[in-house]
Amino acid sequence: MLISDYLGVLVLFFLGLLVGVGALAAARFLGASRFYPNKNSPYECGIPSEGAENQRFSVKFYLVAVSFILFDIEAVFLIPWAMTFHPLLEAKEGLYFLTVGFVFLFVLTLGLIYEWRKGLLDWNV
Amino acid sequence: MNETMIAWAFFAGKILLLFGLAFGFIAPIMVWVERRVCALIQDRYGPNRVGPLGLLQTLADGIKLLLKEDLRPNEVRPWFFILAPIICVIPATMAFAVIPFGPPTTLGGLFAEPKRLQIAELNAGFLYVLAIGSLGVYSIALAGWASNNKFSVLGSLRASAQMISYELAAGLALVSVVLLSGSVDLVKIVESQTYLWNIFPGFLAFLIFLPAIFAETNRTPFDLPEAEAELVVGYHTEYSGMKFGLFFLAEYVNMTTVSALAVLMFFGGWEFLPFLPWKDVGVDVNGLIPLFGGFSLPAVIIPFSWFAAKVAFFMFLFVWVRWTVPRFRYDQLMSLGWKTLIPLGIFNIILTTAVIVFHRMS
Amino acid sequence: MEIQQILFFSFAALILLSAALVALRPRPIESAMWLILNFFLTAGLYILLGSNFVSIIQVLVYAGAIMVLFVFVILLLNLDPREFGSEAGLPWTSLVMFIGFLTFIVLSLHVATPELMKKLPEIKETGAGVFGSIESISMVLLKNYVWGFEIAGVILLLALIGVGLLAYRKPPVRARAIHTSTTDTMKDGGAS
Amino acid sequence: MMSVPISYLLFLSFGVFCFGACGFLIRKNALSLLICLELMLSGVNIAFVSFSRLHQNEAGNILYFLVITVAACESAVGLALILNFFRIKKNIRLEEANALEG
Repeated sequence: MLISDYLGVLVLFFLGLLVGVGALAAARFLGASRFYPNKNSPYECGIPSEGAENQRFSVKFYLVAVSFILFDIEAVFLIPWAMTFHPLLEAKEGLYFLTVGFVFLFVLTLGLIYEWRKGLLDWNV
Repeated sequence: MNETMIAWAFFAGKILLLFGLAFGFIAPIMVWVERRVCALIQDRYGPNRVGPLGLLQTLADGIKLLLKEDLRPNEVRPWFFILAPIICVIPATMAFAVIPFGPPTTLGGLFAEPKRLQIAELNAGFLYVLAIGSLGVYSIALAGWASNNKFSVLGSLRASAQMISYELAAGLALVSVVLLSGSVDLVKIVESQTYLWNIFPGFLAFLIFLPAIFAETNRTPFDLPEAEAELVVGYHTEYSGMKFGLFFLAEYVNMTTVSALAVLMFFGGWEFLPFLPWKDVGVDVNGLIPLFGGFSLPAVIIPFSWFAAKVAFFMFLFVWVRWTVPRFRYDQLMSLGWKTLIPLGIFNIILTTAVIVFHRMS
Repeated sequence: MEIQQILFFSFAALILLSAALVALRPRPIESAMWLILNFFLTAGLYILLGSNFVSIIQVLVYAGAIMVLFVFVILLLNLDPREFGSEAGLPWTSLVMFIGFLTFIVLSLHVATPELMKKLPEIKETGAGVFGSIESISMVLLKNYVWGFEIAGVILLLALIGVGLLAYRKPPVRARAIHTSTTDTMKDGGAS
Repeated sequence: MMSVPISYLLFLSFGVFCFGACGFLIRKNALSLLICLELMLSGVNIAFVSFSRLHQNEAGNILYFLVITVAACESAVGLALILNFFRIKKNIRLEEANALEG
């Protein structure tokens, strides 16, 4: 039975939800309430908030995220490849396996080299 | 009791054991261990007043967190601010569904055939842990965005960029484990290293994996997002009371999960010693250990305890490193991830295939 | 009704609900959060369909990578409402929703034929394992669809180059010499 | 296992796709637009995986992999375009993307 294997995942999801919501609800009911307005001011090391609140950040972070998703998908494709290693080696098709995988890894490496040469990986320029 | 009842009881028992251990035992004990070890390294006493050796300190802290006022600063985005800590706990809880904590066993003859000590037997194995682990980024990103504070946003951007970079490195290291073991199923991976632990052919992979798990759990030397000297405490600057407590709890649960993953992937899981598995020592995992008074325990408790000891060692390593290794600078962190670990990961995959093919040919 | 049918209908209802919320919530972050939920529910649907590996990849890639990128950009731009622009007016919205509904009806009528109303067959073993398992999908991918496998790598490389050309700006010389902060804003530090 | 007809799955797929398409047409900010595009691709994926299940053939599942590859590339390049648009216009309102208007 396939679906029952996932029952544990579902149970754990609800347990996690229970812990999260339960702890916050308990804190809400049990917690002290000695409120004064300054408690709710944004944290700024004690001084009033300065500067633009919605400042923009470096586009470098975006480049990191893009590199991550593209390489992540390549890693996801490498896992099926790695899974077939032993069966294909048994079937005496090791050469085919190596060619396919190394071409893919070569393309992956080209991407990495491109990023490196272009300076996308240098953080602090 | 008929068979279905036993099966359900077994299922519930597995969940209760892991869930109880992670939230009720490991996380509180680790908080205490962390403070005591820190004190030991810094030549202080550490918490020693509440209970024997200060062991009840965590309980006291928990009660304190519960009794704190539930603050919600004016500038925050209301729903997402509460959502972030909840999202943080859920993946941490879900991630250990596929972690096996002992060999498949009949529990001393209770079952006709060996059953796995694993909450969910998924086909995709450790990929599930990676998938669920990658969701931790959301809680951090949301926490920063919802706080609407410049320290929080910068801290969460840093934390998420760091987590995703090192997740990639960990993924590449694990591809070579799949090459070595020929499976993604954690039980099969452990069975494939009965004699030869993956740490020997996959030492390079482990060298990539270790910093990656440190960075993924945002622990020193990679705790840049929290860098209290420059960013207050990063993404949870605005969080206090129990909301902060949930982030804190999830960090320790995540540490447990990744430590267990490292043990299962590279250190033979519950096996005794490299080249010397339990069955060569004479321990039958399906047998019983007689105790006094006619009682007996399933022998699977021995490999389980051994596995727990290995995980505990890794947890200790986390604490030890935290108080001895200085923090990286952010550009060093990024260049370690992208310019060292990831090229090394690709090289390692090629090396591993070459080693296995060479081994087969000879 | 069997348990699988109940599960299917509840998943389907939730998927449609979250899809509607993705399309209609005003702020991008809300759309993104509902879309993440939608992807999770879709992963659940794939489990019901027996495609285990696909469901894990759905969570790993869609929810864990692609949506992270969206959330990242939302975080990075940190927009306030006037930068989103106004929403479309009610006439246009209702017209579009009406046409969308008509399209849905037409498409649905097209597949509501008796031979497509038969129940799905039982899951079988394929050559290399149960249908939808990682073993089976890997084997077929590597054996029969190896060009797809290679071309996926090339597409990703091209996307990487595209993003490199679009988003990367050479840092100003001033920044390279003295300034080592990571908080250069896009307004002055990023653009040259 | 799953005792529903293929047409129900296709209804679901069409539903998700149509919601995505409607969202694509009514939204006026570029980020929501891309999010709706992802929703459309997700609707297509449901159809692929369902057909794969119908014919007990892995081809649909493999097509799913290629679709997510394309979806990732599309969102990466699309978001890079949005960032560039933002750099020039200081907002992401699509009404302002009118430089080509005659």
